[in-house]
Amino acid sequence: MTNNQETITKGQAFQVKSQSFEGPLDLLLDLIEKRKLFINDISLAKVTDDFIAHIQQFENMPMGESAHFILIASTLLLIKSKSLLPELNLTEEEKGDIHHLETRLKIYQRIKEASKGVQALFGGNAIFAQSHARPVSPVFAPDAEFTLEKSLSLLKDLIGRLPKKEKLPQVVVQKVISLEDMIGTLTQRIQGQLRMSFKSFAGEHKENRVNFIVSFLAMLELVKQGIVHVTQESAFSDIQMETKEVGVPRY
Amino acid sequence: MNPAPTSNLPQQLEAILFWKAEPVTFKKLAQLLSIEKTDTTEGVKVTEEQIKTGLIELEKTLQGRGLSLVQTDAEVMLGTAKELSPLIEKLTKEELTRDLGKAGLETLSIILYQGPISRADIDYIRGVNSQFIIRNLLIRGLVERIDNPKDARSFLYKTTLDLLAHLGISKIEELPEYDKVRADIESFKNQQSTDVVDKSNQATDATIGA
Amino acid sequence: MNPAPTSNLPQQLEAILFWKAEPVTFKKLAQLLSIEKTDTTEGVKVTEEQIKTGLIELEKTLQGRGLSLVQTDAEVMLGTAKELSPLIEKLTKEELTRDLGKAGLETLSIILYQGPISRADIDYIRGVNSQFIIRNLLIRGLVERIDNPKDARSFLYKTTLDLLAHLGISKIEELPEYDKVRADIESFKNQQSTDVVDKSNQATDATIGA
Repeated sequence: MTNNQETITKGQAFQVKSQSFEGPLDLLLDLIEKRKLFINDISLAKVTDDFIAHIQQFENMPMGESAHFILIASTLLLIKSKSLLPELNLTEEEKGDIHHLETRLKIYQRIKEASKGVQALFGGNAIFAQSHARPVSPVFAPDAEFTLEKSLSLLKDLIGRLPKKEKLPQVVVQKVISLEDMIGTLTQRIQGQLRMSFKSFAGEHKENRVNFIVSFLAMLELVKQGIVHVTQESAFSDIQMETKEVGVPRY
Repeated sequence: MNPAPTSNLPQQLEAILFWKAEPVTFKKLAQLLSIEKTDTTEGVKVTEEQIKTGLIELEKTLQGRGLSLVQTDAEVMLGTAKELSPLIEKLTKEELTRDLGKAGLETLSIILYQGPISRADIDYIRGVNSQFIIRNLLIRGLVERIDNPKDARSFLYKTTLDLLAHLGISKIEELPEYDKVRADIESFKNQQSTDVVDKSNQATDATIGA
Repeated sequence: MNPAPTSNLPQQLEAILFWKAEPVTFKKLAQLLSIEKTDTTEGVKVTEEQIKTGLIELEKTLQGRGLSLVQTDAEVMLGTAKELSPLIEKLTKEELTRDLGKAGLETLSIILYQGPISRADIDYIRGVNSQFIIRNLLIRGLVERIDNPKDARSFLYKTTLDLLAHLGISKIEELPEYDKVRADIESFKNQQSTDVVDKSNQATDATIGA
């Protein structure tokens, strides 16, 4: 069973390259739906490899966006690690991240489904407000509040609020940087677990399982390299942020 | 001199909405239809509840006619009947915008089914920065920004009457599966807080070669 | 696809007259409701006589409602019912005396410094849709609408001479920090246009109710 799925995924992952995704959740959902899976930790563990394979190709992606992908990748790595080594202890925060991801994906999936209905209605049989052709007979009626000083100060406020180029929010940058450490310690934790549980692996599947975990560790290493790439780039990359709401993303 | 406002409230509402030709809040309508007490006349106080009742009646008289109402929980607008959409579109000479783009459609759907909602929450659901797409929707008048009652530093985004009109629906509840979608999402959120995190038993399924 | 025009002619007339909100000739109505013959469909020819009959029917359905028809021997328009004119007077007065509000003052300031300017550009600078606000500024004689030399379908807005006189200036250039404000806004527009930002929203005039 597993072998079949692997083959199918590889074929699909190849096709997926040409598509564009709105973000990491869009990509993740696509991977899960292509395999006709429900959203849970099992299916997330299954698509982790595909997801990582995708972000490896994102060399040219703007820093802001690839950071979002890498943050999701880190949670997937936790899920995958846990699925390979059930003995692995996750912290409360890590468990929380996993659950958040599942919830977000479920909400996102439901919204995407609903959006098909929205698209079907949009502009189809619109209700029209009155056109603005209606002639007006203007009566000069100024507002005492409107003075030259007021006008200038309003415009200055407005100019101050215009969207500007700003650095990627500190929160995200820090998250990505700490991710590098996280993957480092995760590698150590898995290696540690592996040595401990090596003896307990059942004879028949022993080789198989060890090989698999070793290749997974190699993958962690690749992600780590990607993170280094991203954090280096962040020093000179800018992205746009809405001024009033900087620094509130929740992950 | 004025007739008692409650007797012909639907007519008065129709006239105001026609004349204003833009969304009018229930509050404003109540205010416009109330009459201040003077030395010679008794005042009349019209409540928002009476406005809502009047609008229900007006909606009935508009059945099968060329006009229809579009409303949210706070404001209302008069528009053409959606059955006559092709006819009016022919007059406008403008192509109706039908394409929103993937990001626009996603963001609009989130605001329709989950609004009023903060940008942080929209970003959380989409997993990406939605700043530009929200600005785009604001400029197009499809969504509007209101203050966040829980946090003075941020805003909430909600559906405009123009958006409902563009979708050809009179109320947001007419969206496909409106209640169902909201209930489902609510249950996903609750599940998260009540669920026991330890699922390691199931996770073994996904072991080797998964 | 269109229903036979005679079956629901009164509704169609009501929708057209509502949307136009100005006098329309019978001839024009007949023309708007006729459907040209194509290779695949039969055409439909509506006569002025049929329009007149349709209007008589429409008038009946408008009995006791907030709207009524105003007709001459050649044209017709939809207006508010005559018995509600005290209410409409109150509305007019209210519209002319109420505060412009922050959105109104902001929009007026942009038109003052940047005019003549299109609605799309106003929306773009403000980051929100301004259609209803501009209408109020027009009614109050604070701004006026001129044809857009670059696009026949849209208009440009500029401040009225009355407003300039009221502010005590004779030339726009006398506005405080005129050059600085214009340069700042200009640099924002240039910066945005060189970005990868999706500016499809510039086409706002083509959206709803514009």
